[in-house]
Amino acid sequence: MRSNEIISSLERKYLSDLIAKGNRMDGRGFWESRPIQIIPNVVKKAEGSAMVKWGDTVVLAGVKIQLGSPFPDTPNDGVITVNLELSPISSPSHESGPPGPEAIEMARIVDRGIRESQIIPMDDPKLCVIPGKSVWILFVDIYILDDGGNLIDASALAAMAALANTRLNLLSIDEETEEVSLLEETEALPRNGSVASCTFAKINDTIIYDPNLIEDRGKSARFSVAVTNEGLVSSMQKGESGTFFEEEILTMLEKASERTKELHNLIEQSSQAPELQEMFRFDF
Amino acid sequence: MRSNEIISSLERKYLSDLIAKGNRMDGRGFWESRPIQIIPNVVKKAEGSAMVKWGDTVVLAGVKIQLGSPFPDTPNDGVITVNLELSPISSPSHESGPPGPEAIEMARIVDRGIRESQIIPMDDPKLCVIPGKSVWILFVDIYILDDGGNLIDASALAAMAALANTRLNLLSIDEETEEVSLLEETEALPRNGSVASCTFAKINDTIIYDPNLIEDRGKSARFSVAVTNEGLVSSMQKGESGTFFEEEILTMLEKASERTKELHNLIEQSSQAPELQEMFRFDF
Amino acid sequence: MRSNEIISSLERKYLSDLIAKGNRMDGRGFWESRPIQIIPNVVKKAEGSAMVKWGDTVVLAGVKIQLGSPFPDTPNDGVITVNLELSPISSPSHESGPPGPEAIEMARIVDRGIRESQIIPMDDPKLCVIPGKSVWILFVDIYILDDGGNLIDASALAAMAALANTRLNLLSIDEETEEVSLLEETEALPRNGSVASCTFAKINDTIIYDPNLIEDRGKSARFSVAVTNEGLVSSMQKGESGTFFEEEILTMLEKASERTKELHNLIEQSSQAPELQEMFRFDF
Amino acid sequence: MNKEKRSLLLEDGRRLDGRELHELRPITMRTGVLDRADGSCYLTWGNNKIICAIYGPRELHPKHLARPDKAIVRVEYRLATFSVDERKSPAPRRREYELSKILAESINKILFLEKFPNGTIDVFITVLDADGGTRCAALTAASLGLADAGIPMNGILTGCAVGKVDGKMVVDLSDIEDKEGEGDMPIVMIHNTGELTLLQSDGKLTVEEVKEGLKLAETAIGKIYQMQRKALLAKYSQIEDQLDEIDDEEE
Amino acid sequence: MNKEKRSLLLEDGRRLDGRELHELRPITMRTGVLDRADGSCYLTWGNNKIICAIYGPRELHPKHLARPDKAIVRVEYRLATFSVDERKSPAPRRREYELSKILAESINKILFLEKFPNGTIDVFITVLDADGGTRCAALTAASLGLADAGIPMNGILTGCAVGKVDGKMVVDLSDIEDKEGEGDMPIVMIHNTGELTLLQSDGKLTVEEVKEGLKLAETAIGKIYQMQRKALLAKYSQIEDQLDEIDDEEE
Amino acid sequence: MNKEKRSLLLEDGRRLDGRELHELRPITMRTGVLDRADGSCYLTWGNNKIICAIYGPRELHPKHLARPDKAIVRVEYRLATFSVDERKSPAPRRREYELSKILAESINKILFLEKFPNGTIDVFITVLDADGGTRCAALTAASLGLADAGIPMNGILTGCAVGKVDGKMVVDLSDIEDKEGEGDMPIVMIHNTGELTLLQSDGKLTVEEVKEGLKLAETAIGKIYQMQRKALLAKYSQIEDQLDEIDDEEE
Repeated sequence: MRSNEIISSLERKYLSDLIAKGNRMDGRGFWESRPIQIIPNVVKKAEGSAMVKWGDTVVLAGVKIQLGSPFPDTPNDGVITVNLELSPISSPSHESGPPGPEAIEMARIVDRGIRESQIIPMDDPKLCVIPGKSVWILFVDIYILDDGGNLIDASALAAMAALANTRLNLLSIDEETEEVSLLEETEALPRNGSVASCTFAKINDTIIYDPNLIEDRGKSARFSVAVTNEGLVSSMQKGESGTFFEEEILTMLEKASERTKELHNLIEQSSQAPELQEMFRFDF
Repeated sequence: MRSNEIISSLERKYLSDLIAKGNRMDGRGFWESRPIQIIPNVVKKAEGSAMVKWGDTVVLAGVKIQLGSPFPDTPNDGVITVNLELSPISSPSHESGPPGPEAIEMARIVDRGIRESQIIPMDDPKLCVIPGKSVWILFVDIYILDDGGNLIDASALAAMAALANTRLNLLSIDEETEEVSLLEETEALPRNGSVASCTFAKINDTIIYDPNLIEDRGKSARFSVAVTNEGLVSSMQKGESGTFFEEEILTMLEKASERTKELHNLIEQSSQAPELQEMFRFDF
Repeated sequence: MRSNEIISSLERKYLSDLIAKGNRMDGRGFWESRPIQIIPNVVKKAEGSAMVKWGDTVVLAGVKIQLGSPFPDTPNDGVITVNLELSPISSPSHESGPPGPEAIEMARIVDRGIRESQIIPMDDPKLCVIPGKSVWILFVDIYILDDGGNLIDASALAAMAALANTRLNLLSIDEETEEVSLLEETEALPRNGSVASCTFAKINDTIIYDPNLIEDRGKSARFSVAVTNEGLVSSMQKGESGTFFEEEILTMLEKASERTKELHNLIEQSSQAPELQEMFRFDF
Repeated sequence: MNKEKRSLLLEDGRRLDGRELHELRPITMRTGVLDRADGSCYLTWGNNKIICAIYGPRELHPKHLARPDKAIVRVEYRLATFSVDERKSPAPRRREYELSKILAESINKILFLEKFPNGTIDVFITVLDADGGTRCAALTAASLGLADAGIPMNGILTGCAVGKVDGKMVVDLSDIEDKEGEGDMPIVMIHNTGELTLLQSDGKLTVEEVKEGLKLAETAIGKIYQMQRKALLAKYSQIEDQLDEIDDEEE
Repeated sequence: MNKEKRSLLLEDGRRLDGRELHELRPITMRTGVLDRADGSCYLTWGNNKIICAIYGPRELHPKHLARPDKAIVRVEYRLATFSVDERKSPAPRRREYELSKILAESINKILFLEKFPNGTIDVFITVLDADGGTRCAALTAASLGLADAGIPMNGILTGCAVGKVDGKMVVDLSDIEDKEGEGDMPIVMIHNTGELTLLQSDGKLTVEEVKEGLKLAETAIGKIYQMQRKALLAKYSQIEDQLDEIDDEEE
Repeated sequence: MNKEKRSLLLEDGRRLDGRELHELRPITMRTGVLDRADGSCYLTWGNNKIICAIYGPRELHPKHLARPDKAIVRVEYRLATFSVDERKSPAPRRREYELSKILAESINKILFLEKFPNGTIDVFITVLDADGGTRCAALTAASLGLADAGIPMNGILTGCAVGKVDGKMVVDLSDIEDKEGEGDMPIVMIHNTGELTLLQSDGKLTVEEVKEGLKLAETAIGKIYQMQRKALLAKYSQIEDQLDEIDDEEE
């Protein structure tokens, strides 16, 4: 179904004409988002998790933690790594196998948004078990389950929401042998605020926020920006072969600063739910 | 030579007609085995080995042992791992490269038969060198050299016979530095009895034991069961797209209980040969 | 551009006729080399490096050093490993991806020439940091940048010249904790002389030294020999489907003994340049 | 599947999670949950959460793998990295390759593959949260997904593991019973005909215990089969309910 | 891009390498340096050393990847194993895959791909010595390589990173400023039109800082663009000079 | 091939396994040992045990690798995981890729490949137990396997390693002599013409020692060639003997 990836010329014309008239297929305004639902804490085996439905897009993020060696140049810091699977479950266009450039790019955009924002303070003493030897390693794994467009923002939101309900096991350390054992009791992962991503698409000369699947396919350029709850830009990424002018970038930054306030609220609300959620009640 | 894998329709008809008349191509009864020859202890560089000729099928299994880390949840237990190479040497249908699903399934069937039977007691103190740090790792590697059908039973037998003549080096451990050195002297790998596999094939509605190559290709369903010398079932595996009824399973279990007694005898006989065998005298 | 790899029949005839008349395309005598230029110490991030231009062939070798575990059977020796990338930058015939058989063979020829000559004494105490635990690992990585023929000799020369300007960091070791820290100060990698490679090609029944690209493609057999500055043969490798007679081998050994004297001089000259070179001044 | 570290049965004979020996865990099934797939099913079974997407019948690429006489079935069974105790690497392990193979063999049995020459039917199964018995749950879910995709079938696969815990044969092993019990027997049947399409076992069992296990599985599978029927029948009314809910929310 | 370990600005406000805040490092560019490639460029930028080879337009193999309406662009951005502090494994890392993708997207923009149906234009870039800002330098070099290969282009890509160091926005980050500074913004533009083809950022920046960075980049890119023009114009005279040198040597 | 840890020659000048300096180890060869392969050979040489299977000439897949003017030769040389001191990973190592390449080049020389356009001749060699000199033994065995497959040949490959042990040039190095000796020279020739198809060396040798090694190898190869001839002639009588044996057993 490789042809699926490419928008048909009919679809493209329809989309162009609509946009030219100031309309979107689903009736939204150019800066308007689709409805978003976050269900935190859905995977029992994960230390943190969240499912996000963003329009038709469905994304599940899970966090596993385990003890491991720190990087030599940051011997007292925890480690975070973000991986994204563009699962064939999510679309006939996605093939199985190791992540391709598209999935790698998305994982790295989400990763940088989180890492550079320092929302999860990797140098927090809670993440360091034995300096230089043993620290907490955070694996954030994102599964795209249904591809309805704008995967970057949905993935970033799922990852952030999963981290927001991640819990670390308390530990007991034998001082002499340095043997570490996990206790049953847990505490929340240290966290300083939140970060959220806003993605824009350029179709002809028009810029729209939160592209749906057809818009995603018909776009010539993409711009994603991650903004912290303090309003700082922690990562930007322009994609595709189309281009932006400087003033367009500045407009998108302004729109993103505004929009992310709502997303930060959604994240904080979702982090207030410590009990395991019934994912079944989730409206796929 | 990919077409080789698929039985021709002429072959299939011939096979069907024969079986319908109560006959097999090689004159055997439905529950009768082909002749079996085990040559133990054939590879000088291996810590244990055995070559098995089972009808036209030839299989070589070797055991290498080395010191390594235990699994975190079983810090005092040795480790066993079974690998199977469906070498292109054995058939024009087998391609080189990493093991495919067929070889992986066979390796895992042999592995489970041994592991679940606890024939090799992985918690034996002889397999634990320094608790939590260093244990014996057993690598059982099976090479299919000539594919004459019923590879599972021949592989299981070769693996079991190789383990039955495997020897561990005695060790000297420096108590202070925990440095381990291998001595020249060896002792037998701990072993509590033996386990053997019986594989049945369904052709049309008839079940036969020990399929030869043509029967293997013409079968609609396969059932393998590993039975210990105490008569316990340590693993079962149904394969292929055909099905079995419950009463058929029970019949096969009964036949296997009987048949494996002879196989256990063969294993014990072969384990009485401590000297390195001349594999050349082996009748390929 | 796969067809590029194979010499056209026209080219082959032209080459054959020329050689039959005692001539080479570039006017050289049969035993004559193309001009050679070595620029040592060109990569700031590498601990040692050299760029070699050999006729039209351009090769860059870099040495990285890092601390690592010794091999169990040589607990006090450093480790050296040679890798070669037949980069697609160097020729339309070379594809990207992991090294294929051709690149692997060349890497191993260069590796053996160095390793077997013991020019870099891996058992030198300077390479052993903590016996049995920590030694210097030398990674010699060779990038072919422009393929103008005779890659083996150019690669061997670049690797040798890179090793000749490699510097090790001095270390301070905490005796109690065995913690190792790198000091700013460096010293030269221990080295006893040098080794150089001579490659010959057989075209029809004629043997020539230092084949250029067309000669490389038109050859039926190849012979490479590495000779130390003491005149000892440290590795030989015959390649391709053509054959040599014993007397031909002896002639080539004699020519190589003579020729390598000049190459050893070049290596020693290039090792007298401790300052970082401007690779830009290098004439590509 | 080795040493008993602790008792897996309570003093009253019940199991650690309070179930009777032959009692199933709660199971829910929903089809048509994914927009992009041709068919889908989301199934929860105890704490197992399984999503399954079906594509096809569609043309098979690369073409040299296609069979001129029939469609092939490709199954990819995967564990999500976070679905298990220790984080699993994203690269498939040998267990996942083996299970993909035997699940495909079971699915082959119930499809009219000769109707779709040169084609493929692709079944992608991901275990999002694992709690024992995932291969039986996977085929139970895949059957519903295939039906949701409108692919003609000659039967429905229904699975349930049985096993041995503290010397007793029990139905539907939980994760802990699977790991610390004495034996595990995953079974998948076509309930209407009594044919076994999948049968495996681990651990040491007597022939009598295998026999008892087969009987227990048959009964349990009968119950699960009824749930599958209900899920398929409920599909249309579910859609109506959802539309109603949306209306409610919008008010 | 995290904790400031040391001051990256000297007391006189200059940078560790003595540069002013908005000063570029020395840059050199040479085209046509490789014999076998259709086009090539060797570029040094501070201690960065980058080699770039172009092949094409040529037929694409395997054919099933070819597009009947236009050529595709394939870019391979690689770091040599010895170009970085810790030896890099020869296998490409995720960063290299990501950069190859976004570099290809930028290059796509400036080529007339519909002129070469079923074809491919292959751009191989290897960073031989890395010193910060390699992706901007890579596209700056690739543009010259494409011109050297005679491939028709509708613009030239010119790149430069800006970033935040000790609270100040600076131009053309060095390796140490990139690693220990507070923010990094690689930017690539088509200078003549002002279009941005590549824009990324790392680190925490205010919207105002991003704005300032874009302005600084625009000016710096203008200067680098002039160097590119000069390198292209110089090409023919360079060839003549080389011929003269060879004559001199031979005398 | 480095430091001498112990003397490899006994006081009487013999080698550790009692051989004279120029004495071969015992060698046995049998063809036609495999049912499914088109040709095969099982060879033992000291403690080396090597099995070799030949397929072809057969059609080459995938077709784009085929040559319209001749067949290609594919050789896969592998060490069984348990054939060496430390268990080898099943994935081929660089040494195995190199040897596969140079063994194929030798085999190319003796076949009439232009007789089989678009075809392939596949040679699979597995060392089941390794004891030094495996590449020479491999080509010696492969020649017999090719003959067993009935593939037309213009010569027979015969190999033997020579080397330097305690300062003396010796014939047919054992595993320990290979590892602890001062030099190793694997040589393969077409005995009838004196052509060298394979020649390598390791360790430090004078030109005179190489010369002496070549002479020693020539003599040894002459002896091994006679064994190969005998094995090929014996093939038919062997088959008859086997039939007789079977009759005996059945009595």
